[in-house]
Amino acid sequence: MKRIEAVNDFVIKFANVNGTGSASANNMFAKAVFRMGLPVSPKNIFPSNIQGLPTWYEVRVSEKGYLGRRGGVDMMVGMNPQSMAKDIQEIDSGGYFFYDSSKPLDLRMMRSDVHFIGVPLKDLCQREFSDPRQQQLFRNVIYVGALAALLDIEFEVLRGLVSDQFRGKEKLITPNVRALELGYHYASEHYVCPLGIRLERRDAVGDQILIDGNTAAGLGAIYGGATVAAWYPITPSTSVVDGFDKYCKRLRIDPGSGNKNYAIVQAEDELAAIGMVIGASWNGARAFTATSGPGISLMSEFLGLAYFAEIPAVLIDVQRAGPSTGMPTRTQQSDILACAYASHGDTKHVLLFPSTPRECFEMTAQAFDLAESLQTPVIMLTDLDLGMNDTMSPPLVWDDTREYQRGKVFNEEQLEAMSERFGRYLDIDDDGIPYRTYPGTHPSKGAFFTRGTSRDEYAVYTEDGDAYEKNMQRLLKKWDTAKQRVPAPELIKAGKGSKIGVIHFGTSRCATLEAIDSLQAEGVAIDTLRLRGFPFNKTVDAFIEEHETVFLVEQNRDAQMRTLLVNECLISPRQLIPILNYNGTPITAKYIREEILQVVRGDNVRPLRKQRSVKESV
Amino acid sequence: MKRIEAVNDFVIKFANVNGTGSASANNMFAKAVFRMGLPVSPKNIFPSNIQGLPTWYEVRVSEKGYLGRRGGVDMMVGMNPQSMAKDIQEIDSGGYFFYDSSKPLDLRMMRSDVHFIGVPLKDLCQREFSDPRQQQLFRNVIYVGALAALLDIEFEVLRGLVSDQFRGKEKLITPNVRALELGYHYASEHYVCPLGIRLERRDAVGDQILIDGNTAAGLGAIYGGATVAAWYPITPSTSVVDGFDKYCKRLRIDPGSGNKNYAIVQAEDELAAIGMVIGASWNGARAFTATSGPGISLMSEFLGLAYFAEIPAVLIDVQRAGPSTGMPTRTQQSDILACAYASHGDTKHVLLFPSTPRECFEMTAQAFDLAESLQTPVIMLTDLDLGMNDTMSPPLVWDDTREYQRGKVFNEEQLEAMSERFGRYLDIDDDGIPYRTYPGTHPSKGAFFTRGTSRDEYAVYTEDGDAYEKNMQRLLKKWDTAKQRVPAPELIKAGKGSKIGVIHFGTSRCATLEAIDSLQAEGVAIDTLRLRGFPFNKTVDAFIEEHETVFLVEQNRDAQMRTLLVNECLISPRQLIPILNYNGTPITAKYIREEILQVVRGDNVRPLRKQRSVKESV
Amino acid sequence: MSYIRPVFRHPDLPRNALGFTRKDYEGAISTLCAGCGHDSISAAIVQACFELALPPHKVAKLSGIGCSSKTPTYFLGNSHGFNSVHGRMPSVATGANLANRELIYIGVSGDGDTASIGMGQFTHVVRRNLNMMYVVENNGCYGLTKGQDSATADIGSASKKGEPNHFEPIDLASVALQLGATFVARSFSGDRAQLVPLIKAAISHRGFAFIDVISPCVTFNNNPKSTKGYEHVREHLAATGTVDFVPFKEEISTEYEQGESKEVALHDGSVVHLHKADPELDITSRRSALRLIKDYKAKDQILTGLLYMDENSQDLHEILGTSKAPLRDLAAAELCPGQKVLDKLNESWR
Amino acid sequence: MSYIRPVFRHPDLPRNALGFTRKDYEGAISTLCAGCGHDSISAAIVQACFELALPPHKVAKLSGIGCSSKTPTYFLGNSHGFNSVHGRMPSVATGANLANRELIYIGVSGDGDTASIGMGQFTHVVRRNLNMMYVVENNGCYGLTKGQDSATADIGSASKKGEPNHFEPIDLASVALQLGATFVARSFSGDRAQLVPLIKAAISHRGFAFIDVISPCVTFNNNPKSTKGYEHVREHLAATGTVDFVPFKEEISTEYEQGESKEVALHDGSVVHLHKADPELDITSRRSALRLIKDYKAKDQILTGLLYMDENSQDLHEILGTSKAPLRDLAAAELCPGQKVLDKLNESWR
Ligand SMILES: Cc1ncc(C[n+]2csc(CCOP(=O)(O)OP(=O)(O)O)c2C)c(N)n1
Ligand SMILES: Cc1ncc(C[n+]2csc(CCOP(=O)(O)OP(=O)(O)O)c2C)c(N)n1
Ligand code: SF4
Ligand code: SF4
Ligand SMILES: [Mg+2]
Ligand SMILES: [Mg+2]
Repeated sequence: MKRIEAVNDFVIKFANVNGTGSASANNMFAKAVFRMGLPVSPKNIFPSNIQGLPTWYEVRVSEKGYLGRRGGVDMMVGMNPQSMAKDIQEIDSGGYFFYDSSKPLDLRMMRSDVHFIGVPLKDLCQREFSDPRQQQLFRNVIYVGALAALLDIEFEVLRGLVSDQFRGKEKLITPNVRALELGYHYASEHYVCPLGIRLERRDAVGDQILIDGNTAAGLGAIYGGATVAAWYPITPSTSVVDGFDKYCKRLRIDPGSGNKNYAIVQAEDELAAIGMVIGASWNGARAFTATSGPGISLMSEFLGLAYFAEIPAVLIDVQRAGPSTGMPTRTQQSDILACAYASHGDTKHVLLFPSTPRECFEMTAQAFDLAESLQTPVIMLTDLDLGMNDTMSPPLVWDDTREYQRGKVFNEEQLEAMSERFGRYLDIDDDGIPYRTYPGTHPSKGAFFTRGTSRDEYAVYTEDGDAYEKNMQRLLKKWDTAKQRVPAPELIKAGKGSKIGVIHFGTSRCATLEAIDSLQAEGVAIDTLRLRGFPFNKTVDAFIEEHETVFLVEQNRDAQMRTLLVNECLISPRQLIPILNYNGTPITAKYIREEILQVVRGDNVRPLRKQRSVKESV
Repeated sequence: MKRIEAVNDFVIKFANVNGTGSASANNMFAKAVFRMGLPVSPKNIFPSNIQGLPTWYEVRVSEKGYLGRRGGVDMMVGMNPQSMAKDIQEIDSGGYFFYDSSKPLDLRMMRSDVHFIGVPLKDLCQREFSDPRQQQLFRNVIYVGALAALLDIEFEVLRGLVSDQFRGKEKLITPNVRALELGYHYASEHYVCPLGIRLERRDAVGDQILIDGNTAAGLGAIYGGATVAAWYPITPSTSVVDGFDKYCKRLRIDPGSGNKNYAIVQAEDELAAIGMVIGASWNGARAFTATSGPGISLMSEFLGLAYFAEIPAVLIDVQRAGPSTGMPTRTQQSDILACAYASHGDTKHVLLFPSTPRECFEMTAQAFDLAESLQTPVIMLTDLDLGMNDTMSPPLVWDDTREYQRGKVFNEEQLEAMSERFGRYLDIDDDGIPYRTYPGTHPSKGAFFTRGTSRDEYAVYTEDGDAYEKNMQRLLKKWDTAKQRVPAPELIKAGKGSKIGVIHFGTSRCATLEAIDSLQAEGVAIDTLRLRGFPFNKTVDAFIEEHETVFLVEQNRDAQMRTLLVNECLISPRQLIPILNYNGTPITAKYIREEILQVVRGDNVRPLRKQRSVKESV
Repeated sequence: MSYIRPVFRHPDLPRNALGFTRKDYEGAISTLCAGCGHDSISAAIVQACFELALPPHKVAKLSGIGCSSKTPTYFLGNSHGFNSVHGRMPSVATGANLANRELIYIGVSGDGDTASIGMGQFTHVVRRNLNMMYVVENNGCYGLTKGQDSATADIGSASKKGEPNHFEPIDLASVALQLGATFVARSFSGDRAQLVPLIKAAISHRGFAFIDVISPCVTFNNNPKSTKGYEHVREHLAATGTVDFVPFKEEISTEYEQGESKEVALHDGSVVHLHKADPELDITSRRSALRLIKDYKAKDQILTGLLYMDENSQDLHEILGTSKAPLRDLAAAELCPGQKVLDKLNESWR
Repeated sequence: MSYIRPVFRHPDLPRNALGFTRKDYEGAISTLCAGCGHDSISAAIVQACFELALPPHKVAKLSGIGCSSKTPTYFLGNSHGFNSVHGRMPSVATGANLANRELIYIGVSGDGDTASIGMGQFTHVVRRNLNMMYVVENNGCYGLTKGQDSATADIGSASKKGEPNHFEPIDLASVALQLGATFVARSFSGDRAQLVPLIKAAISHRGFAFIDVISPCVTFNNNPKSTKGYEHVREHLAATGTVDFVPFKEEISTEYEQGESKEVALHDGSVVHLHKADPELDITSRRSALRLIKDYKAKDQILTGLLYMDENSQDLHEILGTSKAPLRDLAAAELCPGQKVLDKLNESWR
């Protein structure tokens, strides 16, 4: 029978039951691959539940370094009876199914084109461990050991991982290593190892790291100088503040006094969280919050206040799937419109779109510079895929000579020296950005009243229409200034003066670049532009004008980014062909590739079919 | 010295102090003009304050029936010392200034090109009335009497108004009439009456009525069958529920039991208000809320739930000016984006745009039919100008044969007869609209669980990506269905196959049509299309395609309606030239006319200047 | 209301006055953690509704978001349910009740859903004396988001992350009493004998009936200082930074007599001290309830049972004076005044 | 903190310890209705700050939305102010305070701003014991939106529209006590003699200091049943359906001694019964305060004065253990760990 043969290029999926302790074992597996110098991208597919429901862990190994979701499964580790039938169906023909053979398999689930590999995990556990809890827990460790034999994972790498993990808790090392060995030996004794799919050490990861985007963002807030974090728990954003908290405890506690050089408040809800951020920022601290879709909706009134009263605020939106509560444990890029135009009245907000953990780190730090220098809210739009999955990324770097850009703030000396009257909303530098003062700066100068109502340039309340209009126009000028400040898009030219362009952003990056590579190989040259910030700067207009056919890859139903492009760059929606994925799982290179080919193959570069589907999708 | 001469075509503006009882007197003035068969459009320009600040009442008389703001002032009634200097400056050369001559005027405020008309209101009052409160109150009535003489208002009309107003409170009639006479006689004795500007009875209003849009909307809710109103007070929407309340007391109380066939709850905030509306609609009642900008922001989470869980909800947004608290007592059309795409995730909402009180009435009633037949929120976007100002309108009509469209709801018999399993989200009719059941309908069939999380067609919770995607596509199909159901735009063809088109909506109607008339007179033929609902139906695409130059009149900064047009109709933003007014006062015909001429005169139909300003403005 | 009997009959199962079996009041299978207190409460609700012989379809279930708020799916499968948004169930329930005063409204919420994001709406639904039963499944933490402290967490109690909480807990029963709630009770999820009758009383009460049910979260209420249990495992998880291991647990249940005190040990070894019905308690006096709650708290005990009840209060409909017939059932004729009336009104605007 | 003296000196005016005159604590001219109780409170705040000799710029004023929330513009013109959004001032104040623990925070709100839309945030700012003075200017109605009942309106009281209110009023002082507020007082806007010292005490208190100040709305608290006043005018307005007439009124003020009771007649003829400081009251006991408030309410009286105070509570910063220096003043060096640390961390992710 056919069997899949592949070295350093396959997908293995773990099917577990939520709450059985599989996560740590699965992480160990992915990390082991990584330590063998191989690019790896593990993705958690978990339920909105705490215990007892199916959960999956999909690991792609790709020596070439393709980290997007590939689709398909070469090997399934089936630890969940509930989902086993479906799991087995999912395996590619010629693939492998690993299971606990302590109980015989239901024959009806058998497939003739799949290789079944049984290891009596439960039995092995019971023989080895007494505590029933340990028995459950170590089953997971044992299958990792078995996989080591089956896939040629260097055992030393696993041993190293265990001792790293349990440094300081040495008594835990022995049983874990023991469990690994149990699996390893059983597999090597009962099966011809390795299987057709296997690993070989390479030097393909260089100095890269394996980290989730939320932790990177939390750390970015520390490096960015944030001192106040106010938040309300919500999946998948919770680990941003957890990360901030974890590293603040290490890096931000005054050794002498034990006092904290930061404050974290779990607010009563999202309205309060953003309110605290605005209050703290108004008072001169760098403050942020992290949330997801529902929180964005709840924060919109306050976001309008911050826009209009010109108060810095940093918000991290880790997007999840769907309107309302939707699919809280799935991924999407569907808060773009809600964030860009949050709140009633004429408002628009600065957005950042990270694609890697390193960008989560950098952009979070940068968000504070932008928010303070532009005196407006800055929203970083990441998503569950990037935020919660360990992702291979260039190491985090910080330029120690870098200084925080605190923006235009008059200090006591400047106010003292000032002869004219201080005008909070005067556009002195003709860039639309006025000067602020912090409360308590000067005994008799620089005080002003912040309000969400209209006011003149001296922050005095007014209902004068001209004053209102003038102020709103200045805000547009500030918007233009912002275009020069937000991170520029990343342009990759195919070289041969291609007529086809693809615009993408955020977590569509890996899949898009992989698709482009494969098309390139077939002689279809495509330029790509990765959006990293909103408002867009000129490069974007230019890119669209320069290409006959421009695709736009998005992970939402309504082509929300297209709305922004069309609106801001005054280009026709027909110039952009959306490639939309919104089922809650990360977009694949395969899908993008096919969507592009459908259009490019037919000489009609904008076929009606597409057009219509686009129309519907908007 | 030049003096403005005009019959039945002038603007008179009353400058008062907030809280001095001028409103009732000013209303009486406007109503008198109306009862003389003359089209009149009074506009309140009031502060966000209760007492002591300047407030204006601008009345345009136009025999031709132009009801939009004209701009300019022919006569100023200056009752406010604070604002007098500015008020006098505002008068057109050759115009008139009416004031209380009990105290001499500050000579520095004098203008040689303005006619000053003093009447010693205070003195007259003191002589006539003892109670100081009456003295203050009747000053206003006296100046109305004086104006009657100066402008040729038929005194009988005023007398009639007084006795109508105080029917049942006869003892109030005498002093009011007395006050009118005082002013009338003083003016006729001391001035050559009438002045250059004056009134002459005509038959130019037909069967029309003078009513504010909010009252009409409140009444529309009664006729539309609303039984539950949940709201939170906010200017300028408060009078919608006040109107509903007022007429429910008259029309909805069971004569026998005295019980109310309606319920009004003043909620603790807007989140609660929309929550109550959703709960009531879910349970089979017709429910609505009314709010303004800040409320929309606060309601956005719930709006997403209603969209996704497919629960009817009717929301009336009486728009005010600005982001955040902005200018709460000024008008704007700037909640369009906030409403159309309210909430995170892929969401879009049905919108209605009334232009007259009659449409406020009709569309409010229609909103319930739409919300229930489409099972989604419907937001009627009116504004302060239409909502709070008495506006001339065709009378309210109701077709007594009309039946409420309650949408697809299975009743007990249907469920009893049903053999197959009930599927709340099954698209049986292929129009994207499924069937609902009300709680408590059938003992064993038709119960389902409503949730904001993703679910299958039987309303069972699922995290299956395909089920999610399928459902989201059905919602798009429903969106297409909605296009056929919302009110069609109003098309007015200039006839001569014009190449120029103007798109407008809501309160821009009067000023736009007036501008078109005047251009027509100069041989510039222009077709107009008035948007009345969102999503747009085909007519809109067609109109844009058919015209070389298309203007879009909006009362916001960011050309928000253009965003919707561009998005929905897949046309280029460059095909639409926005004419934007956003200073908080209603747009004028003069401004629209000039904006159009600037473009049309120059052969370049889309001059760069405009283009750029458009760009900035987006 | 039509009392049609259920289609299928299980001759063996006991039936209530309406001929329904207990099964007719059950819901879908729970997806909560094994041993979660919330499941015990669902079972108690099923039992109470069965004993009260309610027509299942005449009950509407409403909730917010959270593990607790998921439970309405797990009871009364023949009733309509509404799992709304986080903290906003009170407003949805208010609207639902306004639309049809004849149904029975069961609201289920959590301590996070009610005492944090929902505090404003909770306050006002109490104030409106909405005719419903409002159950808070109180575990002192945010279960569904993995165990953060809630506003009802006791000072010093530590979530799984091991950080002690420093803020005054909000005692929802006292707050409800303070705000004028007309029925206030407290119980423990494992005390079926006490819970079922309380739920029956709450459902029967006309007006707002509040029950604060202590309902341990077996997964996240793990006090690290706890001697009992499984430090080993916990350390393992701490080290790996993953909190995805939930050892299977039995539901905690307890039984004790009126006037007795009882220590109940939770899975993590921490202990709650419950006391049932103090003789001093005058359930017709708010002040006596408020006083005794504090007295017991001072003794580090929790007073359970029915704490206060006012049978003669006016519910929202009575306060508003709405029609006796459900508003949603009014015919167009009763709602729409028609053109004639409109003609008169038009006159008034001329 | 720099205590630079004001630039201009008015040799004649009295000065405080810092050399400031009363003028230095005043704000812009009020735009509230003549006679509005809120203006009296602003004046009392000015007086208190003057007497406390606070450096004006070391005070931050925060408010929500409403007539009451407008008042921070009318006092302390040399202080920064923040008129935020409706009902959300507590969160903004919390953030501001976290950023700089050294400033003095004065929060002004209304009964609508606090007891309706703001109830959730109010509850939690109390719970966090944020170091600030929180004044509710309580007029039982929504002034700025023209007089709807608020959640503190007494049962039976009627707004200008003449409809009696049927809901239990929320007693914010009792709720604050119930939630663990560490300083709770009540007063009357017209009672300068009582208000000024209370404000001084509240500002000096470390922790959350709450003052519920009864502050009549001269425009919309017009009980139609009132004999006093101006039915004639009201009928006139009722008939014309316009509510734009506000007869000029004098501010109401009153003075009475400790232990005395006092009737204060409002503009519309309705009467509030105040009672100052009951000898029984033990201001170190929450329960005595809660009890006495209810005792007086039973007598239809309102107990005024300082009701409860706990001097030894921990404010939010102490609970969190934040640095003594204001967080906003920390230098980059103290905040940014730099590349070296990052190198180590990167290692941990390989
Ligand atoms: C607006 C919003 N914010 C946050 C969340 C995330 N969230 C879901 S449940 C929950 C807390 C649940 O706690 P509780 O009400 O006590 O229920 P429990 O799980 O403890 O039973 C939170 C914060 C959400 N769903 N919606
Ligand atoms: C989100 C929002 N909803 C409603 C309003 C309208 N509004 C302004 S002030 C106010 C109530 C003010 O009442 P209160 O706080 O008691 O202040 P008062 O005017 O009585 O002093 C309301 C409802 C608003 N500004 N924002
Ligand atoms: S996490 Fe806690 S509350 Fe949630 S289901 Fe599990 S045990 Fe129950
Ligand atoms: S309306 Fe009432 S609260 Fe507002 S300023 Fe006037 S008197 Fe004061
Ligand atoms: Mg909980
Ligand atoms: Mg008030």
